[in-house]
Amino acid sequence: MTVLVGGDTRAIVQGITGREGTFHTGRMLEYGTRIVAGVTPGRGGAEVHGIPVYDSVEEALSSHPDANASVVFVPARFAPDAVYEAVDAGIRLVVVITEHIPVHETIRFVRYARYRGATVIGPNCPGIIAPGPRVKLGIMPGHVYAPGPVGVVSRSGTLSYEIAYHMTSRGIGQSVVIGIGGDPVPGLDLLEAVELLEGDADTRAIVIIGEIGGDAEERVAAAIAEGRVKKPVVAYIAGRTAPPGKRMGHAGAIISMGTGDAASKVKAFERVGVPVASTPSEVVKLLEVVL
Amino acid sequence: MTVLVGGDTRAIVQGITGREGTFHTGRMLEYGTRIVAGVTPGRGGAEVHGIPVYDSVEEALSSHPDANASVVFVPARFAPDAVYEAVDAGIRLVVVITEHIPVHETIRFVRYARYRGATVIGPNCPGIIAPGPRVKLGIMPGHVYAPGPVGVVSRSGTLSYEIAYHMTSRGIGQSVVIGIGGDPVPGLDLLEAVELLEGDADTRAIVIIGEIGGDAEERVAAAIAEGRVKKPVVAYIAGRTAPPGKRMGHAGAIISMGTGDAASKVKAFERVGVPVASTPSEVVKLLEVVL
Amino acid sequence: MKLYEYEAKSILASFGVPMLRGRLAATPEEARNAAAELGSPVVIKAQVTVAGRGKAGGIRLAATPEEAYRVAANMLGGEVKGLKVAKVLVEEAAEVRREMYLSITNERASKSYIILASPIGGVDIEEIAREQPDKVLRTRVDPLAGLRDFQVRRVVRWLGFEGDRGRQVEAVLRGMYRAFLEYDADLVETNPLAELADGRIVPLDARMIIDDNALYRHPDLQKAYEEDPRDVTQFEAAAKKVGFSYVELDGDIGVIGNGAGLTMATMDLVYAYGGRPANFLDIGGGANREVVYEAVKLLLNNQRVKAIFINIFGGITRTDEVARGVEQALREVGRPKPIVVRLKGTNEEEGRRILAGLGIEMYDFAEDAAQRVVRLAGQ
Amino acid sequence: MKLYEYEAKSILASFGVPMLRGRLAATPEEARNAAAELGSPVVIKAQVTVAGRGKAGGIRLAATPEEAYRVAANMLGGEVKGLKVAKVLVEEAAEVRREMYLSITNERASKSYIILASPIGGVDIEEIAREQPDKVLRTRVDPLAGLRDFQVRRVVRWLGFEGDRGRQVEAVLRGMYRAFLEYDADLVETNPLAELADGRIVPLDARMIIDDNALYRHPDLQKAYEEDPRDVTQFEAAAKKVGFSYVELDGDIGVIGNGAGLTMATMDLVYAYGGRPANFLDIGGGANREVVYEAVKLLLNNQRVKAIFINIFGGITRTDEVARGVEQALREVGRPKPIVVRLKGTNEEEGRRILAGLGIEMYDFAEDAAQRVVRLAGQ
Repeated sequence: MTVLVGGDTRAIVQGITGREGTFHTGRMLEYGTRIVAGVTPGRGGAEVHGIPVYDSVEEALSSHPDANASVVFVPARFAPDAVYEAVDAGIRLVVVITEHIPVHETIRFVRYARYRGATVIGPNCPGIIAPGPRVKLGIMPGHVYAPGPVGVVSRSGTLSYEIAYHMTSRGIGQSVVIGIGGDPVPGLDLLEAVELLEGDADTRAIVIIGEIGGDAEERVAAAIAEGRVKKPVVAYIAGRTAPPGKRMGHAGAIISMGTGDAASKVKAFERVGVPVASTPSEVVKLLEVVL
Repeated sequence: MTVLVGGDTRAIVQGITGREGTFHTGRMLEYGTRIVAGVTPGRGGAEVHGIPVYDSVEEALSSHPDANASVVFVPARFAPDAVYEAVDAGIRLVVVITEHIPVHETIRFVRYARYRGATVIGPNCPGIIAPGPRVKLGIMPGHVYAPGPVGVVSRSGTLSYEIAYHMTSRGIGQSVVIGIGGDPVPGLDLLEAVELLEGDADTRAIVIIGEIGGDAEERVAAAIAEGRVKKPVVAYIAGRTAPPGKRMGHAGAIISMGTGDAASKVKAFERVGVPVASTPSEVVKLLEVVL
Repeated sequence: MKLYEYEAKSILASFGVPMLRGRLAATPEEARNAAAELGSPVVIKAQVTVAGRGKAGGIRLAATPEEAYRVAANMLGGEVKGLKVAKVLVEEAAEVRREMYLSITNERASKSYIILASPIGGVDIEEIAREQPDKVLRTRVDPLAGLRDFQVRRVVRWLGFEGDRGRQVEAVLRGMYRAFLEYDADLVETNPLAELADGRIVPLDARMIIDDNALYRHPDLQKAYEEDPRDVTQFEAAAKKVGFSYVELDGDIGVIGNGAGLTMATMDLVYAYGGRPANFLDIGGGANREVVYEAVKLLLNNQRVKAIFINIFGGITRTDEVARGVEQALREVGRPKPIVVRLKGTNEEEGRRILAGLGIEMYDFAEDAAQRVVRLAGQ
Repeated sequence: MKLYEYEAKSILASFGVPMLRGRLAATPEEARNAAAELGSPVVIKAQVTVAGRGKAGGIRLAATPEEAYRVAANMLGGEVKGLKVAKVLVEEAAEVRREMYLSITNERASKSYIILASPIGGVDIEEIAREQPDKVLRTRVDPLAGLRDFQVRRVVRWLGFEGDRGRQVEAVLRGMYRAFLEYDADLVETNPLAELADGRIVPLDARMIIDDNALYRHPDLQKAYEEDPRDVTQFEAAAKKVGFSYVELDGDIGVIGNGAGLTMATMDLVYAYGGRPANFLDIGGGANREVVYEAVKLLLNNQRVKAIFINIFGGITRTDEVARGVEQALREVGRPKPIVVRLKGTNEEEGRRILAGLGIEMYDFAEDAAQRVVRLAGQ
């Protein structure tokens, strides 16, 4: 177990028979992920890439009691229910890829999961990948990652692929890469993810890929100031040229009510000694300094 | 700390200005309980037995940050809110004396408390008393108790006073006496209370005072059968002559849908080697054997 | 509070549960008109809040409106399992393909709501659970998360449905759940829940029990209960108004205690020494003299009670208040039968002083008092 | 989706929030009639979904119906802060004793609902929070436990009320909370919430923002939004329909990316190399060729855009699909302006092959591509 995932990760895929679910189940299996079952109500008995499909998580777990994680590809209207179902069945890590889930729904199922001792990554996220044990719960392109000592946490999917690609090209591998997702309220938030990496023996340095909206980066900076994060941190913030009051693609990427602009986040990091890259590829140069 | 309460218990009283709240605050103080504040909305600034009264738990705690327990005397319609308020403010032990709270309300606030890491004793209960450190959070007559090695858990208030009185008269003191209350769904249930006593270094033997209704006694017996309770246990079950289908005073004391009669409970205990007293005073005789 | 079938069905229908067509009738004429309106044959069902009506003659088929008149005339004013029949429910007679069981209740062990479902219905759930336990699905609903779609799907699958009939079962379950929550129910049960030959899914019978402590939130039901306490006796209803719990038993020794457990223990003691308790009477926590006065008066005036045993251990209850209540009752009614008292706890000395002044027998130990009262009742 | 003041007030009123009397008017005549009906003086308020209307002339007092006519005639069809005024709200003019602030929103940090309350109102909450932070009460509501009485009491006390006025504030807060939940709101705000001289507590202004992802649950609002996208430009609304996120900026280099972060980073890169992005255009995760085709076409047809930079890193998105979308757009529109592409990720070889066949400039590194597009746009 690196952070949240590891060699003992056994995953189920909720919504496995949908287009995205089927496609990415194939990619996850290719990468090496141990997927033990799929779930789609009404499709029990089918198979996807040789993985048995069940009507419910409960049935999947009764045949595969070692399952301990779930990846959710269920459409937005039904995704919250899928999370409750997974948590209720005792799954401890639920990765929600689905976009466009109403924030109120997310707030409720994230709270429920927390109260039940489960972690939600996402929604609207690329997932989590650990190149060492070759576990990928999500939709990132596996070939851009390599094992190594740097933990990456990102609010953006593609930007994290991009930066991992630059890192790998320059010989800097990743312990784990967590895409927390672009929604205003992520299950696992930036600070919680950074704290996990801080406590992870396999992680020597941390890359934070932030963007406009909210104050998650400022809260990480505050935690660093308090000495709660001691490992070297390098950051990148997207959206320096974004105008206020406009949602920039992600539901959470909006400068509103006077908070969330990139300048404030850059300043917060720089004030606590965290170097902030001005382009994605510059992250690697800054990393080479701290490693 | 014996079980749930101890020398570091600092209590607030919610509903302190009501008739029962005021009366029992006096009795608790006399017994030795450290009550640091009272709460009654709209009565902030008053004093009861020299204890300052606040409008809210939040205000009480900001002046008395060491408060870690609450005793609730608030009328049934407002008692659930008082529990949420206490839990929300960070109180870890909430003793709800109030009777006649709708079961659905109890189910919800008990779940909320559990999710927030707090324990609820009650509702409709006499509370908890630890004669050693002289902490009484509740309404039991303090003079019938004495320090000693026996933990008592009871679904009935007066019956627990009666049995404690017999014990004390015969020189057998109590580590702690927990009245879990007579409602169908108690916050802390019989089994949970027994498990706390099992884990308590100051408790050498356990007395269970059960009654008709539900299957809490059967579940304790099952736990004993599984070896989860190793200390000597003595039981008494009230209601051997109660007819089915009738609520016997307590909302929870009803034989219904084929479960909850005394014979089943007595049999369950005897099957796992727990002696069951046929009269309250016989409990003491059985205790003298096992101690 | 137990609801009549027609009350439970009316509530469930208001939450979207499909129902058989039916009419309530309080007279044979109304039953005949209902049968004519609904189209014969019809089923006539006595409205009593007790299980097992069918076997006791409380459910009858009527082929014509005239037969409906005769059946209703027979039932109305009569008794089913000891309970008066004031109303009958006249329902269309449906051809049943399959009977199932569905209920929602509070589960003590899990401290949550629980849905019980079985593809077998029409008999008590205890019987199903005993004889075919693998046919009973138990689905716990987290009280904060609420009923979720996956749980609904689980129940529907368990009952063996999909497609249109699955959606009907879903409507039944969701309606039952909403009724359960909004009416603070201890139990909402449809048994049998039937699949009809025409494809409809409807409850043939429905039961609801409302939490007495929540009745204040449902003024209509509270009013209905006050006007008609159903299976509660007049004595029990009167006692509740005064503020104590009272249950009639078939013996001859009146028992008064404070606290449910102690009162039950007192009954058990009487029984253990060869006596038979006439009642359970718990004056409750913190009872004042007025309540005690009413309680003692009730037993003094009950002809069946030959002797009274008052067993008090004071916590909230102040024993001097108890003694004063006894004093007041004796002053008013006199002392037509022996009274034995055992008093312990708060203000014990004062309580004993008052009772001693009345010349009442007092004991330190409940066992002694019990033995004595059994002897007195036998004389 | 931002609601107009009159929409927000109508929703809040339906949840029991007391309101000033008011009428919506789309013509000067309607405004005059409204003023006559309400009794003068009245306040005429331009309905635009932007803050700071007052200072921009969007809120005017009218002493008589005739003046109401003139004020409305002036406002209607005009603009306030760049937004067209199609309707005005005519409200009774009230004597205000005190202005407060009250809102409910989603808090990212605590992952819960949060109530913000301040006895100071009428200015932006950011300003209050900055200048008098100790005047702002933050009350977090557990999303599973819901709003509890003690929290309501805390807010009412914080605003300085008790008794009858306290109960009015309670009605306002409970109504706002219900509207917040039932309408899936990101924000429900009453600012100022006023205590009037006559003792009423009413919102003078009200704002609601609905979660776009939940609009499908509110068909009326969805319809209203489709008919009138408010502060969203026509271009942005059209883009949304096709399935990508589009925000207009004031530069001349068209930017297309996949994923919000990468697209923003692409804009930032263009800016870092001296260019000015004309837009943010995120084709989203897993976009198919149709979406890419529409996106490229949009920028090809936008006269202001001098050059286009497409920056794709494929995860869900298959880069061959992107290339085919580009191909389709170019086939249809031609190539009126330079296009620079940087393609990485899933099915990269196939994507590159297609674009190479079109003779499009491709780069391995986004920095190089950005430098190149800035140069091309400057030519």
